[in-house]
Amino acid sequence: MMEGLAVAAGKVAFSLFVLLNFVMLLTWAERKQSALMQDRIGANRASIFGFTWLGLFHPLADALKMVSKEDFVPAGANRGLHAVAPFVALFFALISFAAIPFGDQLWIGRHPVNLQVIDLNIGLLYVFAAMSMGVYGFVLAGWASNNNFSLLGGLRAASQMISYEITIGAAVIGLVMVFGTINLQTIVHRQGELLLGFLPAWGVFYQPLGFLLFVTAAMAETKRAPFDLPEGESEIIGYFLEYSGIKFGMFLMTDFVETVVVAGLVATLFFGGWQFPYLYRDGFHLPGGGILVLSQQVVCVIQVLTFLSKLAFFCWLSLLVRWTFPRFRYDQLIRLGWQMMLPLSILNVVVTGGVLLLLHR
Amino acid sequence: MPTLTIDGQPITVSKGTTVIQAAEALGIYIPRYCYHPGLSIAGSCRMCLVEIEKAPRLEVACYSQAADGMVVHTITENVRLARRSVLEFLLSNHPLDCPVCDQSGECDLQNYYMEFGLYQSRFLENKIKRRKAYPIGPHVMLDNERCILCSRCVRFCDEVSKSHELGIVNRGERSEIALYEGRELNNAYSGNVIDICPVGALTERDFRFQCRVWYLNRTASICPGCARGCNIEIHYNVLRPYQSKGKRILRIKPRFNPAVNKWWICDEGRYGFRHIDASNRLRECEAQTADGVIPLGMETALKTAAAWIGESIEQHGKDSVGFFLSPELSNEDLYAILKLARHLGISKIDFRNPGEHPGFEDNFLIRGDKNPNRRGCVELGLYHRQRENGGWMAEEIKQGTLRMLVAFLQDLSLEPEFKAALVSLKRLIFVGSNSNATSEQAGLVLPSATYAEKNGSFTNFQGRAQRFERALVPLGDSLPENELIARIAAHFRMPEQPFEREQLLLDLRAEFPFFDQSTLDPPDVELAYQTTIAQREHA
Amino acid sequence: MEEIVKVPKQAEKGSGLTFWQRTYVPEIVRGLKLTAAHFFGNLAVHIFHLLGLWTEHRGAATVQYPEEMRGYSSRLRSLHRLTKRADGSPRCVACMMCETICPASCIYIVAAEHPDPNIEKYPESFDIDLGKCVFCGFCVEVCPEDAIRMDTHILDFAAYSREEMIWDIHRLLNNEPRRAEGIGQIRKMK
Amino acid sequence: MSLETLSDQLLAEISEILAKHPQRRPALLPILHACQRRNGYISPEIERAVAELLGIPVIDVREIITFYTLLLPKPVGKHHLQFCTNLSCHLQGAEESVAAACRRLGIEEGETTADRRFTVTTVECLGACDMAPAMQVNDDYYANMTSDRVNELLDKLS
Repeated sequence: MMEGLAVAAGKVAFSLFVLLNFVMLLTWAERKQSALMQDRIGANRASIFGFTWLGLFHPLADALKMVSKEDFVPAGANRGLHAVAPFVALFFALISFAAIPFGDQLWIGRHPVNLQVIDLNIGLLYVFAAMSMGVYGFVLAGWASNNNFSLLGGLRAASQMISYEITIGAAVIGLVMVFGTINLQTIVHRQGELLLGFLPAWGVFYQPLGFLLFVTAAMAETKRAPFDLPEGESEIIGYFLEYSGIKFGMFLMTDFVETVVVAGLVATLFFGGWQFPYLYRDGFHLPGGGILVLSQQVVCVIQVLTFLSKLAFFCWLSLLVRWTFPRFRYDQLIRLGWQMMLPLSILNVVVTGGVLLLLHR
Repeated sequence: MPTLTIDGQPITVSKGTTVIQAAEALGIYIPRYCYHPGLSIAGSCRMCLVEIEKAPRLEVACYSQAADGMVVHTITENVRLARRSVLEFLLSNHPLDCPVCDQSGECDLQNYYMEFGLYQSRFLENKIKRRKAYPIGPHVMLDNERCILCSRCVRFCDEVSKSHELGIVNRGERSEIALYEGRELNNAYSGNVIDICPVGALTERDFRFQCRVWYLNRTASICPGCARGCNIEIHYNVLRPYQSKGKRILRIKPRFNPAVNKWWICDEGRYGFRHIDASNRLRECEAQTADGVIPLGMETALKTAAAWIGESIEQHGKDSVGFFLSPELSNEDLYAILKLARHLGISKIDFRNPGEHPGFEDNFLIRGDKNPNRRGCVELGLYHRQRENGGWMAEEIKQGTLRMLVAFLQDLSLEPEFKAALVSLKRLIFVGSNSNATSEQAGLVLPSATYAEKNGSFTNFQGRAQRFERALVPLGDSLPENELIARIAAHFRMPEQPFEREQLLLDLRAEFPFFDQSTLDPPDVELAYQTTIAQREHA
Repeated sequence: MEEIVKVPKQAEKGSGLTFWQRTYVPEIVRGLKLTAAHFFGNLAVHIFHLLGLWTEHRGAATVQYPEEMRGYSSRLRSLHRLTKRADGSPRCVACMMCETICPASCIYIVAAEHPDPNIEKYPESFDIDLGKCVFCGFCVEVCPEDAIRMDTHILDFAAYSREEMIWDIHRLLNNEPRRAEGIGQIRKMK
Repeated sequence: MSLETLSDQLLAEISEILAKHPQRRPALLPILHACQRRNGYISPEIERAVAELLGIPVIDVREIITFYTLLLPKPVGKHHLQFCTNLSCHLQGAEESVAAACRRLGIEEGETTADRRFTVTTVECLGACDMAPAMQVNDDYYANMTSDRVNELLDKLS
């Protein structure tokens, strides 16, 4: 019992450590990456004893600043909900990461440890459910601020969530039909096989259209450019208009956490999660026939690093998209959701079903 | 009666009128330096050249007499060319130090050069250096380099002040304005040469570098210095207080009035504005208590004053209160006091009589009576010659029948009999602008506004009631006397309306027909000579 | 000869787009390719810089102010200075032209008598409230003595209070011009 | 500053002049000439006495004296050397003769020698352009003055 608890605590700690560090690094990466893309240098001023370390102290400085800034609540605001809203948003963003596996089983002595915080057989549903709960935080924030602009921002957030949640679900149905499960760990296991003898059996090869739809919709879900209509901090201003200090920081964190979660989800569903091509539990089995035997622990470490690398790559991609494309207009956003992506995702389900029917016959 | 045509407009003038005067009558302004309507004609500057048909060359308008059938063109190409050349000569030795010259802004060299000048100088030779910026009298500074030798100042000293201090010495390009050694320009009207100097050669020592003239605001007023009531313009600067070290009024200029002072004013009047921004100005109400002098709010002070008067009348009768007025008060102030006195039934009103000790007097402008409104007091029936100098009041104070006195402006302790009597006076209220020995003795002091800070009128010795306008906001808490009286009167249930300025004037004229006949015109009918030029230039 | 110029009247929706462009996907990829190319290119340059290589090539357009500064145009209107005579006294004769022309009313001059009658007038105090100044340069244009200039190239004169933004005659007289070599050239400040 | 400054002969001469003039002011110039003849120059005392005598402001007398260069407000030497430096004389080298005279006498232009014998001044046109450069010593004209001739003249005079 105690062992089980310790193991669970360890997994939670590891997963939170990874998640929060990614968030912190993302705030840095967002600045530095956008700078590089735009021929700039980016934040490089924060220093400790004269060391700037490529601006890596900026997240620290930001945290300090946000904690020490005045926590302002506007007059007439609902103080309770105003305070609760950022916690709601951040909490659900954080827990949605729990169902994503970051490795295969690790054997400690004779005990197998599943490298996943919670091994649910409805893992995918859990992630979707947790992520869509987050929108309550945004709507609450908008409403509790007693500011019409905040409220409009909150409403935009709600309608955007509704529009894209359906596409996310529908885009993944095809994948679920292919793999026949919604247990994320099982989905990753299934992707460890080979297609045609050399191609990793990753979801993206089964469901290219589903992948595109999912990535697009998931980005909309993270509310980042070009889908940042609920926030639009510089012009159209959003639900967190009346927030300052660390509460504002929590909303900001929520964005980045969701970015990481979505990156993890994309990696898990379409790019084999922690699977390294040709790496099996006992080592590498190259398609030509070569075998490299590795100990189970080493394999595990490679798997975790693989997962983290994929995570990092999709985060990077998310930033790249965010700094490349301009924001949608609101009617464009809604039209894209309902008139393009939803029909396409349903088409994807129908076609997948037809193909599967043909293959099984 | 010759009839001539100037710039196409016909005009008939009396014989002996010059062309420049005829043009002036038509509203046509001809530039000039040496010509001044108040002085003899010199014809030395050649600036007023005009074209007269059938004349072989351009003529000076100031010296040419109007003749029948004369056709004059004041502005033709030839005239422009001539004026440009005249200006070029006048400026050949001018230092062009406008940046440091106090005249700039009201300088005719600048004004005419802007209109007719040759903008690109052709002058390559060295300019003649002369003595710059030295005082030639208590009020006047001379700069020989800037002088254009129009000789206005020389003629002024010869013809108006008749003191003959100035002359033009040497010859040709070395000529310059000078005094005889050991003399100085210290006649009683010396300041006028500053006004009539068309350039920056003669400038005011007192005004020197205090303020640029274009920062000054101007308000028409009446000089309170003597019974002449010279028309003046107050030049003040309130927007840039740092420049004049807190002084608001920077200079007084005479205002043209042919019936009173013409273009001139005496130096005493010109510099008689110091008390307005002096350090002994009373800024707030004060009360004498056992703990010494304490400041009071205006409302409290007026309430106290009314209560004192009321108590005294109630306890000791109407004859226990007296008003001691000053001939420096305006007609409106006096009339307001009169109204209050009538309402309260107070009959003991008197003045100090400086007529007994007449000051310096001459047969030009300066009057021996140094009070601006004695005639007004007489016409209002307040001034009784048989009661000499208010001495009877001192007597009554000593006897104890007069228990309370409201004194306006005057320092009572200057009179020996009052000085002794004041000690036995029970209550003394002093209303005035500056502190003096009486204000220090008074139980209650109400600060009043000076003539520059209120509207009103003075009646001069000729019997002309002349209006003056408010230039400045009263200093501190001070208020015009008629307003103080109106607010005291309100405590005696007198309505405010009869004390309002226009109503006060209407009542005054209705009650005293004298003021109906005299000239209570608004003061800005005619402006000072210098101002006229400036305004025409900018029109 | 009439030249025929095609004037686009109005952007029409979806006009002239091919099918693939209308699906967005290839265009999105093209956009990502462009930004990614910049990203990797600059990343490589910065890595070279860290290794001390290829330093003459700047990896970014950014000027690292205040360690680096660009040379400004000589016509730039920057912080004022009062010029001096040979003996170190101000050239200003307190003629008040600048105070008069100043549209922001930020110049305050008090004139006084100079012992030398050839100078006559000098500024006893000359304050410029830089918090009010709009840097129009009229004061420089209007000065008859070339006593005030705005050529110091000093732009960093911020202060923590309004009082400190008012520069008096001593500060204005001792403003040493700070000049860079060429317009737009970046140089390191030490 | 009184009439006592004027000698009796001078006063007699002045009253003679005044007799010829119905108005007093026009008599000023002849009176000043008379004073200068008697006194060699017009001192401030004489200036004031004349003003008082005629009843006109003293500054008016000063104006006249400074206007006419022939009226001398300062004493001059026994021989008043007046060099014309106007156009014709200047072109013929008048400056050289002035310089020669000054060098010889050891004074500057406009000064008088210590022994009060010579004064050198430059004047405007003497109306003797035909004999330029010309000069005048007291009331006598001298023509074609070169530096040598100036020296000769000074030898003769001293």
